[in-house]
Amino acid sequence: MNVSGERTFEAPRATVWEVLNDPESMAKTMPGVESFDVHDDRHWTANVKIPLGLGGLKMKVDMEKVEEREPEFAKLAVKGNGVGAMMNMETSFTLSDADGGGTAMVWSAEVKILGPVGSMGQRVLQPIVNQQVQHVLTALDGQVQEAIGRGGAPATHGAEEGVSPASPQAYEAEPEGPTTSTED
Amino acid sequence: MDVTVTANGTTYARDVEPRKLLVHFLRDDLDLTGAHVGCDTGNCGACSVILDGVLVKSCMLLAVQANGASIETVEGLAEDGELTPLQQAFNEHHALQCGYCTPGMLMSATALLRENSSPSDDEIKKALQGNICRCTGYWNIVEAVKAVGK
Amino acid sequence: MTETTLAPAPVEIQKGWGGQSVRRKEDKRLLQGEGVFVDDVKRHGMGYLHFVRSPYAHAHITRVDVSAAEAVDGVYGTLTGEEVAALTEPFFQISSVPGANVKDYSLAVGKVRYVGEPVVAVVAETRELARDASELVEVEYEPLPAVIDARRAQDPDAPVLHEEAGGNLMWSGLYSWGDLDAAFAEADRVVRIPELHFHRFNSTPLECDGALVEFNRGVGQWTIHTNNQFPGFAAIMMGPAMRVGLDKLRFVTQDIGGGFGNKITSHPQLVVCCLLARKLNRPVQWTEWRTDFHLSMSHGNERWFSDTEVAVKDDGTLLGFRTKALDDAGAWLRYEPLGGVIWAQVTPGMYRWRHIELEFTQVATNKAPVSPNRGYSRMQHLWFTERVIDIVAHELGLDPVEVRKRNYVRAEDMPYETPNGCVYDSGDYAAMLDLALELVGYDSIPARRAAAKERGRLLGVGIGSTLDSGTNNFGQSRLINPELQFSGNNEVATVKLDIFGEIVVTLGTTPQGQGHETTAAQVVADILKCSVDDVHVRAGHDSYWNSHAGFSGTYASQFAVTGLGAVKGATEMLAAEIKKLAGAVFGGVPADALELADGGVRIKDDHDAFLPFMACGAIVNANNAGLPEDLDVTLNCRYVYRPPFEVPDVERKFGNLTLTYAAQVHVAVVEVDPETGAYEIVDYAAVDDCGKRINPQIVEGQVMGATAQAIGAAIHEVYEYDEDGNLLTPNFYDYHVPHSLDMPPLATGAIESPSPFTPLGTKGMGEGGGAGIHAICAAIQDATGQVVTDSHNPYRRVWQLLQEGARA
Amino acid sequence: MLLREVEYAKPGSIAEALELLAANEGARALAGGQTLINVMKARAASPDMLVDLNGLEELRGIELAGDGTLTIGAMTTYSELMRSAEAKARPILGEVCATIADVQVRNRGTIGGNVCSNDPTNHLPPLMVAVRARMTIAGAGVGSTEAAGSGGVGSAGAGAGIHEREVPAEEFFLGVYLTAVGPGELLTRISIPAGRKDGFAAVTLGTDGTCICNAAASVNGAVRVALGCVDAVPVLVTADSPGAVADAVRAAGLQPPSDVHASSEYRTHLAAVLATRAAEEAAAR
Repeated sequence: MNVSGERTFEAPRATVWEVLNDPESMAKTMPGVESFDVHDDRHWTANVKIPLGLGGLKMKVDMEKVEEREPEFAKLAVKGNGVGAMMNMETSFTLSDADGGGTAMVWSAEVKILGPVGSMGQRVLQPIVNQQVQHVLTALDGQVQEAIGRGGAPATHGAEEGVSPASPQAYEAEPEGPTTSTED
Repeated sequence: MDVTVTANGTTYARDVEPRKLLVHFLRDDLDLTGAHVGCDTGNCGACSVILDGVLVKSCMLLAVQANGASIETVEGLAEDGELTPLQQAFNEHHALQCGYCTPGMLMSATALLRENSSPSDDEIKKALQGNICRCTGYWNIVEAVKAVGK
Repeated sequence: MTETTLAPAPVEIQKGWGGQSVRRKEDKRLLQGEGVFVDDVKRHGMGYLHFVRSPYAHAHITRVDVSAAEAVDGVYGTLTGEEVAALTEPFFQISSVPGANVKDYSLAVGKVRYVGEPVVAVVAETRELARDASELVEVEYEPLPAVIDARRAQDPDAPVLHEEAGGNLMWSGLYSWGDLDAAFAEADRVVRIPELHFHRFNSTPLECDGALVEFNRGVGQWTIHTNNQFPGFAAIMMGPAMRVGLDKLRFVTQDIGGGFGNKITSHPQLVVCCLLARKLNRPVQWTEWRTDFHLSMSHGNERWFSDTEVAVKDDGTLLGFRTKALDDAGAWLRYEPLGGVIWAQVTPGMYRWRHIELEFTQVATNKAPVSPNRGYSRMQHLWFTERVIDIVAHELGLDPVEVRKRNYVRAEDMPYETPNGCVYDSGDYAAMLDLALELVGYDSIPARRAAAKERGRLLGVGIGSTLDSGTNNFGQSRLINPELQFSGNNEVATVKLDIFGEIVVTLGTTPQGQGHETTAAQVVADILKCSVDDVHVRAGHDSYWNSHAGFSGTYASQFAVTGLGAVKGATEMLAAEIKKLAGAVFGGVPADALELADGGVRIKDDHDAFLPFMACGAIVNANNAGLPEDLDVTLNCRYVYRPPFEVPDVERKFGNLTLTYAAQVHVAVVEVDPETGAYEIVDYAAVDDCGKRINPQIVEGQVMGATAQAIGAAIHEVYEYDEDGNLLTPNFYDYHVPHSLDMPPLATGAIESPSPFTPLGTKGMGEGGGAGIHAICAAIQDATGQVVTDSHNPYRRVWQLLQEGARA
Repeated sequence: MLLREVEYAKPGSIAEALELLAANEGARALAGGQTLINVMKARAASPDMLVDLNGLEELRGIELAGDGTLTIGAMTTYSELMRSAEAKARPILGEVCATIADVQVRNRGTIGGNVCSNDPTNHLPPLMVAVRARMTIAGAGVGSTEAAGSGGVGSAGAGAGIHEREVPAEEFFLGVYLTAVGPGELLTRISIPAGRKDGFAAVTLGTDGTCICNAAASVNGAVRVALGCVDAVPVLVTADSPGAVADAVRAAGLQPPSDVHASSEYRTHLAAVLATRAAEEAAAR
């Protein structure tokens, strides 16, 4: 399935680029990240537990930067392997200076989920993927702000608040809230 | 875990893994192979049994959940080999072909007839919705259940 | 809700058991849960098999490591593709080149070609443990691009499944009969249909495949308890692959939970079970689960018909057609490319057009392999001919009823030789249509249409008329591959009289609910003049006892001809032997002075001279001293029925491909909700003509079942894949099969046109459900006014049709 | 069909259930199991422990208060709800439950399990939003109120450090299989205010089958429609009259998922049609 969209960051392009190309920062945007290893500046691996509501899905995720044109375009190939599911994703983002200041990012991701989890059907997976993508974007925002805090290039405005303008999604606090069972 | 159930009047005690489904417990541990497995999503109803008086699909329950329960399966319907009126009606109306869905179908119809002794066509269809049959198209099954109801 | 209407045409009432709706003998055990299905069979120490399946539609296998799985306590062992490649030969290919070059093994070797393909097998102490361990098998894949749409399979840049075949083309053949040029020259109109699509589904028998395999090391023989419905075919595939003679493969089945053709091609999985039973020296049990079945077993042939041209006269007279059929075989040719000829059994459908050209192409795609499915290959073609009729009627502004009646093969033309040499044995299609229309109250349709409109609903009525050709002439396989040495057909029955007078019948068939035990008993009882209750038909099939022949099994609408033909032959032999014996016992009474009656044999003119069967059985089996030396009587009679067939002309692709041609005409009335595209079948009639009916209730049951499957296929059932080859309907959650509430009111009717070619005037039947798929398509076309080009019409597609109509 | 290894616990009280859930990170509550067991069969989920709520009588039952408010225990089955005389006070509840799955599933499946699973095709999440249901969640941790311990339906009992909080349905659903019920918490009961003017419409896969798209409506002055199958959570749309509902749905900018049963476009269309039908049914009562 394909998910795509646009996002504006209250930060200069260089900062956003820096975050997007920093394996450590990127690993932290993964949902339910438990650990990660950086192999080199183009390859890194994260161990994640993706919250699926009915239980966390443990996955080893290998990422490879397959293309980049600093400071505007990059493409990542992501392969996830877990018991019950395999995920292949190709994601790319294009950065430009936003009209009102800050940085605009146009992104798209082609996500493929294979295995038993994949058989749960698109009706379930598509909303889950959409939600996880929102999670990643929100986390990315946080990483951008952190980078600014670390002394990255200051944002043109909004930086003085020092907090992300995007309010965290309620579910993030309890990403694996147990539910009673499910019948329908 | 220890599980004790009474199935068709006989009490069985077994040690089972918690993950074992009731249908596998009945079929593999108790040798009650009448309840069948026709799907893996709880749709087909071939595994239907009556658990403490309630019609359930035994593939969506763990065996350990049935601890202490009384279970009725298709094997218990005909006493001493004497077919019940419902079983006879299935034979008379050609309500079965391959016979794979039949045990579940009979349990669903039995549960219906206990609650409603003369169900209408619509009530019968509604009661059998959870039992898939790939051979008969259901028409003769509905006729058979209706014939017992009258 | 069912209203059974018998035909107004006179039905000859037979005396005796044949023709009566005798209650089924099978039912008593099945109603008590005492049937023996394959998963009910258990053996001491058996291991449970679980398959590791491919998550990719197309990928190289770069590494397989089973060590972690094998290290688990309770795991008995594994089998990999590499081992299979060493221990077996590739399966024999039916196809000529290029399909002949395909190397098909029972596990993936080197490459996977569809999602769900078995890659490794793991055997363990419990079902759950086998699956646990299978998760520890490490398989590394190098994904390859996949080809999913058959129409793209022959593109120059299309990924190739079988490099040995040099491309994705598996088989192609041009069929041409009559004079197409003359037909188009004579035509007033040429109706062109760019593309029609018959979708991928199957009958999803409620019981999936399975086996319990034991290996007898001492004699080197495997006993394969399985629900395979055509053990003869499985044996032919398995023996050479496993490098053993067929005597080493013993197939045993008792009850089978539905087959519908879908249980013909389980031979790869059975080979895996055999290899593991030998390797691990213990019985191996395999249960296929529903998702496994959907992912990997026996999908029906998906077929595209493109560039169709139809030569017609203005009055609707059909002269001929030409079309290109593109058939999607999926990843392997497990029974294919026989679908490339089976359709030709019904080349002109029910119509008299004489000029027909069809270019058949079969390609491989990265989807589950196809295999026979109820109505195998004829259903696709008959849906096409029916679609042509209604599209022609639509284009010419004619009534589909009239176009059918004008073109149907007429009763007075029977037996009718089709352009390709098939001989339709008997039938009155127009009478069937009249009866079907009467059953739905066709005259009231205009008024009901108006009433529906007032309620905001669009009413439509549609017809489907199909043939149910039965008793194959396997010589047709030579049209696919002239090298093949198959032709004709056969089936076996033995009937014996045992010591206490028990009449014991053994069949070569593998019934899956068709009531063979009952109908065989009816035939025997009529000949032996006894009660059906006195006839004991053995349940199931066991190849150990030689009561089978090369084509034994239950498939392709043939039992009523081949099975019962064999039963009749064997019983007549037995009856003759009983008379011979009695003649000797009575002191030299000639056979024609004797008759069978009341469970014994007597002298016609002296009923006191009576020898009960019990005495006959006892004398021959246990008290035979003093019998005349030349008395050649065993009371154990085996008969092989062989239908009268010639080898077809391979050059002209001409000859009779099946012995009988039963027919079904269905009429569906639908009401469409124009706002949502959802629709409901509000009325339905199915009329069947399968010649003499031995047991009308069983025949009606087959008609009902086929109708229900047609309704499911037409509205909901589809194996749909995404562009990466993931199956989107892998279980009953998304693959919706109809349940009781989905069934419309049904009226059934019957006409009996006895077959002049069969021992009992019967015809094979049970596969006429394709009529229903078309009837629903036609009804939707009628309701929406839009031409329907797909056999699968879920609500979303009907909504699309309505949108297109609104835009036009 | 074959589950991964799992531990099984059958608590004797809500407090014990909460303790088990809090003490075991990988524990899941098992209600009717009519979805969870199936997901476990597919091994798409494999909790370490199942805490079986069957047998906790305090989670069952239906009470009708003087002001017409219905309180329904989370472990009340669909069948119990359909048969309940009290539940007839809000007829739509029994009517919709009667169209969920089949008899066997309705005999085991629970109203709490349904809303907590929040599968996008479920019937009850949109219905709960439409009728302004309020969900009571109990936890061993800090909550807004100490459990009252009245002994009523779904009451967790006095003291024992159990806290309860109430969440309105529109804030309860957070994602597919995700709700406001957090780790170590349980949904204990659902309360539904008085009302009769409700409607429900769906296009389903087969008669009374899985929803392809559905809509629940309630009219109380304004029209309140909640749409199912179009997003991870029910989408609430309000309008002044049933006639204005379709436009309101169109204005909501839905971007439903596409799947094998419906394209995004078709679902968007169905949403407007079904919302109107549900609203008309509600208004006509």
